[in-house]
Amino acid sequence: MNLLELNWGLLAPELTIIILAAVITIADLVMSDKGDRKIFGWVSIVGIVIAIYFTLQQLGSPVEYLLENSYRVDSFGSLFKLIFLVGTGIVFIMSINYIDKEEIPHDGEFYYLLLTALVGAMIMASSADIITLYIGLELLSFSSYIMVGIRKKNLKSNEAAFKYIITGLISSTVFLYGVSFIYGLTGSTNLLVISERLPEAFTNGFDFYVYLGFFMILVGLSYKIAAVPSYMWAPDVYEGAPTPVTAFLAVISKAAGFAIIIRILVTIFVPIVTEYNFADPSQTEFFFFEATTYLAIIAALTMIIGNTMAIFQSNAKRLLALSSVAHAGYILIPLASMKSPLTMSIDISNMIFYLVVYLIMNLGVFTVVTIVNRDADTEDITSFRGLYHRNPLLGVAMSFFLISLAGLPVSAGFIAKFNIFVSAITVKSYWLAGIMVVTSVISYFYYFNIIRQMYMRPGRTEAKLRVSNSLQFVILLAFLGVLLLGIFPNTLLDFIYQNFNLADLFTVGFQR
Amino acid sequence: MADLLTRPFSWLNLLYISLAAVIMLGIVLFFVTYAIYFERKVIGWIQIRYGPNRVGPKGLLQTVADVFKLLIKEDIIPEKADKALFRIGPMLAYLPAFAVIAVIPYSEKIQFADVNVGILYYAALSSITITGILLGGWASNNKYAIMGGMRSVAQMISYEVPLIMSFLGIVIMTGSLNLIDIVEAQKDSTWFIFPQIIGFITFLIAGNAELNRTPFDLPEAENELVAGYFVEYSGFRFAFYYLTEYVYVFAMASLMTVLFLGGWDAPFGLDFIPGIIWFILKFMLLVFYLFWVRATFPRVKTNQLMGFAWKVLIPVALFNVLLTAVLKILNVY
Amino acid sequence: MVPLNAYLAVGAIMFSIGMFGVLNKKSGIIVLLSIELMLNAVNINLIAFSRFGFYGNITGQIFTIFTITVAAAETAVGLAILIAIFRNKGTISITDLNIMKR
Amino acid sequence: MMDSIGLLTLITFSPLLGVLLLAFVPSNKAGTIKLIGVLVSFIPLILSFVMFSSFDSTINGMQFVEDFDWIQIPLADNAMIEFKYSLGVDGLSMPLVVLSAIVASMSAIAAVNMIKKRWKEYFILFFLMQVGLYGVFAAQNLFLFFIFFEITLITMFFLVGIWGLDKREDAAFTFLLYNGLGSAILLISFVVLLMSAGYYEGANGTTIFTTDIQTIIFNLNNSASPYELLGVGVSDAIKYGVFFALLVAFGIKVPLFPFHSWILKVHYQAPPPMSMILSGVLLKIGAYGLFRMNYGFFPEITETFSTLLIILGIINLFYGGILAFVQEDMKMVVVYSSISHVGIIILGLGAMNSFGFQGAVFQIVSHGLLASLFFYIVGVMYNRVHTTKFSELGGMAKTMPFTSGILLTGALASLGLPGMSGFISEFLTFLGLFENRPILAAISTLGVVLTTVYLLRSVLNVTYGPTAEKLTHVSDARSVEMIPMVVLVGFVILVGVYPAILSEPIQATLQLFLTRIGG
Amino acid sequence: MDYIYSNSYLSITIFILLGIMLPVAAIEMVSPLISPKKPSKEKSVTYESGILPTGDARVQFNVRYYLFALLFVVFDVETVFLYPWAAAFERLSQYSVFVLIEMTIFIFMLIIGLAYAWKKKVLSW
Repeated sequence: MNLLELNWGLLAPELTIIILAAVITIADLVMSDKGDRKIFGWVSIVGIVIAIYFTLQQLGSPVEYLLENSYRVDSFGSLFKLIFLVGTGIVFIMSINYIDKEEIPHDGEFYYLLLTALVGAMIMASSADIITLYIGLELLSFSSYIMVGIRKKNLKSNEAAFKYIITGLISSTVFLYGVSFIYGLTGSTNLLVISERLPEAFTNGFDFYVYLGFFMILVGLSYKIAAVPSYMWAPDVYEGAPTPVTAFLAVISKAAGFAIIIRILVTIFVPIVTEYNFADPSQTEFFFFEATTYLAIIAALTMIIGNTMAIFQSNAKRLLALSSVAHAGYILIPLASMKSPLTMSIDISNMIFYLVVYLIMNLGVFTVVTIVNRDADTEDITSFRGLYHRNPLLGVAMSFFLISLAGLPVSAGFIAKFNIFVSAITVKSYWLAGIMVVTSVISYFYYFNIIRQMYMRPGRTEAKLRVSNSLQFVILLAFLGVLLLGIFPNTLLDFIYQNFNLADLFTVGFQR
Repeated sequence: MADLLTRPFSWLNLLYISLAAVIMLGIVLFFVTYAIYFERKVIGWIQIRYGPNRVGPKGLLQTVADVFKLLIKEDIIPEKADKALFRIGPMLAYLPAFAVIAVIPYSEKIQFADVNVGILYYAALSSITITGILLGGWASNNKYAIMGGMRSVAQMISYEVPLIMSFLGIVIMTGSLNLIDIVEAQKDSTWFIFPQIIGFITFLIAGNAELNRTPFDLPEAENELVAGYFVEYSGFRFAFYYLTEYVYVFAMASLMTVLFLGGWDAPFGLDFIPGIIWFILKFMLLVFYLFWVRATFPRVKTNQLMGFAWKVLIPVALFNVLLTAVLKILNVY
Repeated sequence: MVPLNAYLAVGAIMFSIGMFGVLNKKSGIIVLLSIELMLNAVNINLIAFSRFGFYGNITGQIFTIFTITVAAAETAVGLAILIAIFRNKGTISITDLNIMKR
Repeated sequence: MMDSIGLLTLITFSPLLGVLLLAFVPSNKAGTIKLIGVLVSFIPLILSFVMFSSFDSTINGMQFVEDFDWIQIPLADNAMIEFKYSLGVDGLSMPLVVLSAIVASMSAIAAVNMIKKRWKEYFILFFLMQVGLYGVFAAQNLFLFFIFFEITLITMFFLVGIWGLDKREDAAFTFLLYNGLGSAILLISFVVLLMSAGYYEGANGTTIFTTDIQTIIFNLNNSASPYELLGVGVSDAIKYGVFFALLVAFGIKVPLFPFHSWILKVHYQAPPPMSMILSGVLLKIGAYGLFRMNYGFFPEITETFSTLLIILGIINLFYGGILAFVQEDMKMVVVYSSISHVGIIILGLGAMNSFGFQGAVFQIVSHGLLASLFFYIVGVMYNRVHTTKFSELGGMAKTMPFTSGILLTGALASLGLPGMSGFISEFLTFLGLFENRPILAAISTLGVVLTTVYLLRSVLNVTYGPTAEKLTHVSDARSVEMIPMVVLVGFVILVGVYPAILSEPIQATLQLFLTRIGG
Repeated sequence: MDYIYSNSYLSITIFILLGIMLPVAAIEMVSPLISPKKPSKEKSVTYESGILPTGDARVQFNVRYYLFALLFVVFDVETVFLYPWAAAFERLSQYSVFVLIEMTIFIFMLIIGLAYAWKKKVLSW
């Protein structure tokens, strides 16, 4: 293990961000207290762009292993890294103007915590070892905990942070407990080694522990994506956190959660065969493809709870929190409808596509929410009243984002949902597809309620609402993204399908 | 004694080990008794006065009398105190102080335990005492006691970090956490006080602070806090806090001897003198140093105290670690 | 030798106690402590498996060190947040954390 | 197959030109906005007439076909989903495109006087909705159909919610949720069809799944061996399931009896120009879809359940008629008459023969024209007196002779006076129905009598009798306001006098449907 | 040799038992036998230099105590990582100097943390 001979270029995206975080941390220390820290934001954006460039360079190259196989650079990880990087970049643009206000008292800290959280997410996406993965998870989590509570004089923020950390820790403990059994059965934390040894343990009468591990891992990881059973934190945390942080949690943190769920569940559990069928190999029964039924139940409950609870919310951020819970349910559907190895690749690609779309539209929504809430000094959805008259383009953009969130055409959200829907129908999970569609209809109610506020109610004031240039840029970007992906989804779809290779998740690249 | 450890388990062996432990307890108690006497004498001598000289010949029984006095004092638990915690406090403080003695090798023969993680064991156990002190202060429900408890905890945890870090240089040099190995390593090369002089000094200072002794005795500063965390304690409960401090003097001096002064290793090839004698000599030297410091230095100020640990000692200790590693790579050691 | 199941049982019991504490205790500090207990249950499992597992190896112990670190970070961040709450609100009882409506 | 953009694309997307133009007009220039709004609405109308005139009545398949690759979604290693941008019209959809264009342009003229605020947004949304309208009828791909369908849904939500009457928001939400549910069911059915029946063998042996209507029809009716790659295939359960799902989805839109409640609120609250579109065209999407899909995909099943359809039609006919009879509000009468008349469409469809189908198409067109006419006239009245209650109306003939004349003409057409479109449609429908189901036909003719009763009652209530206080000072319709009345009535009479104009183009297509049924 | 391990821990156990037994025996058994027992109201009052205590002793403490506690936790855990590294340093350093660079980065990161606390005036009392 000569680390000096390591191919550092493979770690370039991560290293860029890490160095950036370190430099900003030091610069923050050196800078006088009164110094303007916006510059950090811009520097970070530049760094993120560089990291995006590095990540794009890595796309399409074969799987590479690093650090004793604990880290792997593969298409799956790179695609997710792109999501994280782009998302965080947009959050940065959102924040730079947001934190003028006393909202975030420690702006320097905020910037580098965002970066460390990003690093955590990137590590999560790319790790092939549960220890590395866990470190990434906790790096992301702890940065988020602090960011949620960064308004330390604000009781809401405190509460949110405490609820978040408690839920997060319980969940990660449950996850670890599950992992400990998997480790006990296989003696390794390397995902690929586990995937080789676990089937053996399963067939040798330790299936109970495999099930135990599966459920605990599932339950433990569900909090990151805010799905049942660990979704309860979402409304409070989203409400209490500063809005850019909320956006980060809703988008990047959630995507990271999905990355880790896919990576672990698919890599570890798919090779387990419950019943061999030597006569007809295509009839062989797999553990995972049966266990997805439980995922389906989780997805269904998540959709139902998220969408029905969202109806009763009057706080915009709580509403979006529950909407993001609901979306977690939607995104789980492709995973839940993996019933045969044939469609797995497509299903995962669909999830990635959805996450990209979700990223774009959600960041758009949160940008608008940031602007509106700041102007109105309240987070109630009545703050949207008369928005259309005050700034028509903002109103149109927001309605379009909401329409996309609701999954109506002609928006990217529709295509994304449609893909997922097809996944479910393909495997004949009509009930799941039905729940998805019906809950989507329920969701019209609260999404269009915001639209109603914007168009059909008079505002408290008719004054024009000014939007700073950077935020305008974000909104424009998101708007175009949602529209263009809605009309020409193939640009992104093909990109994902070409660059995602399912085999990457299973390729064993070392000798033992 | 050391060969007891190599025998297979038998009840007889267990009995022998237990006996040895009891003897060790006796030795420690004896040491404490006469360390107190010795301390008072040393301080008296430095301050040009007599020290204890009434009870027994040359005042030798003074401490015994003191202990007996404490024994016959009434045991008062204040009304507002948390009774259970109040009782547990001194025991919890004392227990680790005695337990750490087990891992220290006194000579080639006199070893009670041969543990791979000796240093970690010491570090882990000794930090439990902090809990005992905090409990005592908290359970007393007295403003002085709580203030004293908080202060001493803050101080002890602050100095614990450089204290533990100061061992690291030695660990790097020997590649082992086993105290016996460390002594053996010093036999082969030099005593670690020379290459690890930074570590040694760090340890001296941090160790002194860890003991809550002058000049770092703010937690029990008589003139501010009456007696700090044990202000409400009387009788034997008080005695045990007191005992804890001196048992730690014993333990820390032993540890320093082992880590930095070569343990039972004889200097200058004077092998004919038994190792245990050398150990005791070095040990006595360090104990004397502790008393000397107490008599000489004034108490530091609070604001200096904490800052010193974090701003000076920890960076210095970390620097020492890196320096040792660099020198190790350059094969200087 | 103590069998593996005994360790697992201790782990499970600690885990359950921790879970109970998290769900039932009112004080924020105790909740944090309960989580610590759960983490230690995990540690026991990992260490036991590292000694007695099918492929017992040192990985479990390494994992444990990382878990301990996370537990420390948990304490640090959790306490910091609790302090902030205490300073703003004067209580650390989690039943009082209800300004955001359910 | 055409390589360049064709007529249908132009028709469908020409309203976007209006959006573009309006984007550069400041919102306070009402005159310019209205002018653009009206003029641009005529572009699709003119184009649709061009299409009508060059329509080849002898072909029973699709004409003006446009086919472009659009979205490809890989499904497995050698399978993919393909959505094409394919438009086309046959004898069934062509008249509906024309109808939409007529009603839409009239609605634009109506909007000039009836919309009182935020003209710019109104016309932008109106144009967007027109895209959906034409697209729905022209789409030859279920996916495309669905997208256009949803466009009408979203834009209508805004149009009703912003420009409606007092309870507009309520109405908008009702509309959204009911139709959202309908479209959700539609989506499920489409995807099920896609995955079970929409496959064909592409190049290199790839299996391509598509929502192309013709492919699905072909597979459902001809394919002997269901495709098994992904375990798909058309079982009877799927067929029946999809059939009923589509029935419910389109039934909500039509609206059929148990799903009708949304239309009461929405029609009443919607601004009159939108009511025109809603009843004139949007509801017809339901009938169109029922015909195109239920009949196209599942002829046998439809045959089996034709009695059910007829019964549903009769229920609608009577339910609407009876309730229209007891209403004390002109607008509600029109709304219920809509429900009642839709029943006739369903009856025609249920007849399962050439006459019945023709009657249904005629009724679609006829009711499309008449319903928008009624809503327009009611709107004109409301515009003047701000009420539509009988108790406050009466004697309109004196002050508004022209309007009342048109109203009476419309009513007569609606109840089936010969020489008007209503007569043709009802005549054909009942002819067809008597041929197959004489008893049910006999029952349903009673419904027509009911129509006569309530229409005359309400029209007479409004036009004759002592002039109501509120009506004494109002003036008759101005020339701009007359245009829609004249045009709509003109078309009603045109169809009535010269039915071949409609029956000729639809003949071949209907024959095709009949062949599938086996009749 | 094999017995050293178990015997060592046996011996440690005995030391711990002794560590518990001595105070228990002395405080709870011997001391009550010989010490007087004359409780009175005044005796059990909390001592505040002879003045009757007012208010609750468990007041809100200076936040610095907590901050030091938090810092301690972080740095104590740092040493948890330093120990295995230090113990394995000799062997690892034979292969690559990277083992040093690695830990330098690690320590550097912690120094940043310390500097942060310093800058935020946590370290001064």
